[in-house]
Amino acid sequence: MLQNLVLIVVIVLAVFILMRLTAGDPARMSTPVFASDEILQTYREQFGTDKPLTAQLWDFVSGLPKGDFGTSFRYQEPVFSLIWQRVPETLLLAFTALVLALVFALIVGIAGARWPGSWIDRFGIAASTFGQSAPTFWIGLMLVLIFSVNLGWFPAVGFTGWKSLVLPAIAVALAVMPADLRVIRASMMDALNQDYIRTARAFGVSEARITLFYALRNAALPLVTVVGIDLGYLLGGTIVTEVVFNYPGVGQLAIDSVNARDYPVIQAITILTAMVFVFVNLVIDLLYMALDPRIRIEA
Amino acid sequence: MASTALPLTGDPGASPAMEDAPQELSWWRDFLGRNGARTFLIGLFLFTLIAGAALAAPLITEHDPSRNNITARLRPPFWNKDGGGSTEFVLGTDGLGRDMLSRMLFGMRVSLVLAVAGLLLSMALGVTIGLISGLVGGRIDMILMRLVDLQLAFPYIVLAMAIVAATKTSIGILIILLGLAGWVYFARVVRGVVLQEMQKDYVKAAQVLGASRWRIGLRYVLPNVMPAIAIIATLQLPGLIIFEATLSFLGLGIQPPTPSLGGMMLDGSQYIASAWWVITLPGLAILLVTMSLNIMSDGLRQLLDPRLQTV
Amino acid sequence: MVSSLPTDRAPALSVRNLTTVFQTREGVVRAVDNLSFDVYPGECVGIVGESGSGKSVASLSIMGLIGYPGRVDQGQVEFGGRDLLLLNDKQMRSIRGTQIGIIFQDPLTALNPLFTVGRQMTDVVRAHRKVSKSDAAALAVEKLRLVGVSAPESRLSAYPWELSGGLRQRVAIAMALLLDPQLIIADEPTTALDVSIQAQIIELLRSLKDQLNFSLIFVSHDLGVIRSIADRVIVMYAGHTLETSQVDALFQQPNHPYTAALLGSAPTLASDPNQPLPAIEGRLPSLNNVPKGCVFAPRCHFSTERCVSERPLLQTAGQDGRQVACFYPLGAPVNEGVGR
Amino acid sequence: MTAVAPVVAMENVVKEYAVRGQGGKGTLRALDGIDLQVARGEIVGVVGESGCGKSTLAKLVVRMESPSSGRVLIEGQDAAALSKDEIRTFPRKVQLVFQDPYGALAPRMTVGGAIEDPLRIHGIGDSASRKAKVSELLTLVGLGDRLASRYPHQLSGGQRQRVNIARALALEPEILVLDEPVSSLDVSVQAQVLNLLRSLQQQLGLTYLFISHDLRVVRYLCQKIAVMYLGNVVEYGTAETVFSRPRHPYTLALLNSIPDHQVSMRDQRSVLLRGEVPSPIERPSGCPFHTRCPMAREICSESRPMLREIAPGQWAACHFSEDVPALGDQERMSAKAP
Repeated sequence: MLQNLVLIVVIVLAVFILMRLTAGDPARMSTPVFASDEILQTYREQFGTDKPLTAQLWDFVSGLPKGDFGTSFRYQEPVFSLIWQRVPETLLLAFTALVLALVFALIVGIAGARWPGSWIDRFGIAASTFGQSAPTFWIGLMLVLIFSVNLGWFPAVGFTGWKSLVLPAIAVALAVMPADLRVIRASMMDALNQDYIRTARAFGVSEARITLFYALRNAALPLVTVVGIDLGYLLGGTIVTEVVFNYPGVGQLAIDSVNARDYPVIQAITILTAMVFVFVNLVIDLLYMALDPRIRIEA
Repeated sequence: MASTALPLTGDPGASPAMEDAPQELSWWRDFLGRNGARTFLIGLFLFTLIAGAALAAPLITEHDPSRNNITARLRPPFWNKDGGGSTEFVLGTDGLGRDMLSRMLFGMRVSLVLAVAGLLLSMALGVTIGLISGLVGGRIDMILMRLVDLQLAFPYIVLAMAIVAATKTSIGILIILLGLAGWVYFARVVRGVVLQEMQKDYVKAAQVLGASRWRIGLRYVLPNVMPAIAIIATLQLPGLIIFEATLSFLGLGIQPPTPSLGGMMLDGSQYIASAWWVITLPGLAILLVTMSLNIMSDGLRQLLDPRLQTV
Repeated sequence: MVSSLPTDRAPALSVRNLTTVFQTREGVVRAVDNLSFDVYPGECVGIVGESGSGKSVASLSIMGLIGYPGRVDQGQVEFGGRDLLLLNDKQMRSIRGTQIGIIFQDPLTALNPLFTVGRQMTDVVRAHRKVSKSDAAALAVEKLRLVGVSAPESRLSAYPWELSGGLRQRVAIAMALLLDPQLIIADEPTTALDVSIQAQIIELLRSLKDQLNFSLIFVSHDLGVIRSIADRVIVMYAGHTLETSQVDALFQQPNHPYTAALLGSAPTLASDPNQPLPAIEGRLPSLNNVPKGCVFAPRCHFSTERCVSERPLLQTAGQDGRQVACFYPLGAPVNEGVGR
Repeated sequence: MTAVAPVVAMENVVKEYAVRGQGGKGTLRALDGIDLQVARGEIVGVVGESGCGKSTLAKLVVRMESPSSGRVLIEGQDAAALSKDEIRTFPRKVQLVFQDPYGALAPRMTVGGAIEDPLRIHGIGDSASRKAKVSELLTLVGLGDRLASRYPHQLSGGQRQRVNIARALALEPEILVLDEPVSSLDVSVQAQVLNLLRSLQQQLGLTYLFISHDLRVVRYLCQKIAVMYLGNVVEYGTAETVFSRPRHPYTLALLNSIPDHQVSMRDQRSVLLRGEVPSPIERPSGCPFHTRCPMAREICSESRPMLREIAPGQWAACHFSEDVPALGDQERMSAKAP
């Protein structure tokens, strides 16, 4: 827990300093190229970037406990509500993609471990090699080309209902699925090779029960871990996919903010992401404990 | 001792063939007979083909990849004769009438050079950090691994975008970005293997023989880390190619007029309804090269994983 | 103990010409080659051999537990009037655990670490009988008590790794006994244990066998362990049966040079510390390259050209169903220095 | 215990490890005050069941671990108080052979490389003389020097253990600690390695500390025996006396537990030890063995018996050593067994 807190503090500082040191002057981005120094100065005062770095940092940090992430330079709105408006869409996309990827990976991975070399196993390996090899944005573009432009089944851009979710979710799922599938298949194979599986077999426990109950229970541990790792792919994939589909989520906002040097928004997004990461990892630790009694003892 | 279900574990060295036959002569046949050897060779062959074509781009195509030709805009590939395709522009032209094939070849060249440079950087960084972390342990290990977690904590692409947007894109910056993208995987895996190996008796034996920590690390442990490094490298390279393309697609990578695969697709996305090939073909090119690397990596993993070699 | 072959009864298990092969990179190897033996009711047959002798593969083959890349190539395993090798998966499953029980070498890996002892035992009961969970648990408690586990009720909620090695193996034995099988196969059941615990487990198996009258196949690499429990012994080497005999006859007067040499090379408390051990020179053959003639010929002191070129078959030698696969079987007792 | 100045001496050695386990932190006492002396040229066997501390003892002698208290003296020098130079040359005095011959060899190092490396570490000889030494060592352990270019996975178990022995001998140590060196080998191969160890000891005048769980092997190879139980030496003496007339009930029980292939089942009536070894984290009070001892009386749970000389050349840590029945005369003892 303490480690996680330290982690978040380090992220806050790193993001803050990195933004201030490397990024250009946000005032210049918001004003015409030929703006005078006075105009630039007013903008800087308005943004708060005229103050020394330490003061800016203090302003920023002191607002955090109140949930105040500052005000967007570009929209002149509280950053938190700006992000919050877009969270549901992004969550929806990420969650749908994760479920799609997991369901596919579970079915194909278990079948592949049970019957290695079978058609379903080979299909799974091919699909995951494809997902690993193709850039997510290109998969998005191809989906648009086929299903929107040529077939007209789904809308190409924006968010107008569940149909807008289908193509982006598939694109993100394809980015996440390969890692899941590999881990599930490998850990299932490993579990099926354990002595206690042979024991269960030797005592006449049915194959279905052995696979779905004995082995899967043991394979569930690495699976939980992989979901944690998925998070990175998931968020990365979501950002790119949102751009391709012009999907109104947090990823879009992040890219727009990068281009506009809208520090407070970028800061807030990275910090919130880190918090989500920490939270998910906490859940994973708890899940581990629930799944493996050996860990319960050690904790 | 007790035997296991597999009868072959008993005494692997005992066959007279092993004792007397000159092993060097048959190593190639032996190699081909191993799990994953064929897969690896197929991947290697494909990759060499593509990389060779990209590196020899000026010899293959006569078109200047950057020369606009307004009279020959959006020509389809040669097989679409009705749409105006011809063998002059084998794979058609883009929105500015530039030859797709030569742009793809030159773009691939840039991609590969960048990705390989990034890979070498991340390998050097990651292996060093992983080794230090695993060998030294303690506080230093904890700090380094926190650093790894930190990088994994948020999508790297946001950070990369911020840096690129702030510092003006240059080849150097891009290589550094790519290098920083991959080191965590090397560091993690190398550290893991080192820690695992350090538990083994041969390391303890070396300690008892008086070997220093660094001697043990470099002479005894490092050779066992090599397979893992090779596998990660073949896995990371396609990842870096895709990452570079993604940055270029977002307009943050290689800047025009230098051709890049990601940039081609960014340009092409405005013609998605009229000229499918402008976005499709560069993606396919990436797919081919990354797929060949992933196949290679698969084969390598089977080749180098001793557990898979029993059958 | 049974000292002569109980031929008046039908065998509980009859194995004929069992051959199990494994597919390897170098080709097909025969892990068990033409194994035949009978187990009579209430009898303990010991299978003894070193690594790669095929003793464990044989026991797994009987249970139909050989998986890819191995398979049973030929033979019959007659049990309860049926050939087990001809049964389909479902029929075989109904026999495992109910009519044949098995005990594995390492109870730590043989028991599922994520399930409690009770869960694993009741699972076995409920795989074969339509009983309630509490009835199944009651049966588990009964068998745990039978094998001398103290406070059996409370052990049901323990995980295998929470138990000591000896207790774990007792749980594994209780599991094998759950549904009162006629035959129990024990594959190196004491190898992972300390000597004092090993003695307890052997004593336990002996008394259970006398009490419940099941047949026992006991696989071990340890000659002393085999002598302390088996009625009859099969000596295996590189997949082949070299000798079978009543237990005392085998140890007092081994007929096969390998048996004799093995007995000689294993130190006992009575071995003379001032004499070098009569070791068997050379090493175990790889199954990829089993000698063409007698499998032991390359290491045998008595081998002749015939031994190298021709494989001796298992032939009856003496009384009590004693068999030996050797052209020049030994006659003198081991104590008079047959090893070399 | 020995008149000659010992090459290895342990003086009241205690080794504790902090452990985290069920119910929080605790202290695992692996060695509980060991006194042991090994004279030059002796083969001393240390036997006991798993968890008795015999492997920890081996680690202390080769300086892989240092004692929590007490002293380990190698040739009279405290192993924990060596100068930098002495630490560097220490491996040339004491070497270790591991149980698992495969795990003890680096998988990607040739046999020759593995044997040569200690010579390089200690800067012994030039490249040519080291190569000569390697082939000499390989011959010494009964392997041909063409094996030098092989990798461990190409060797059989017996060959691997011979390589390990050759490597341990490369630095020409006087003391060889052998930690279960034959217990992972097949019976027929085990005999070969035992014979090799014996002839090496005689040829080179080595001192062996031979750790094993197998009393039969120890009986065959060793001149002196230390029987360990729960971190204590409970009996010590010449192999002959200890095995023919044990003076500690644990030794007697161990001897009785060994299944002997020369004794018919009908004649094997072992006195079984009750229960299992207690946890070294929660050690019993008094005599560590009293929880399982068929002879235990009240005093055994109260006061801990010290190692005392029962007969010439034989020490035992038991209040009732004199009452321990002779081998084969166990009626008195088993009568008390439950």
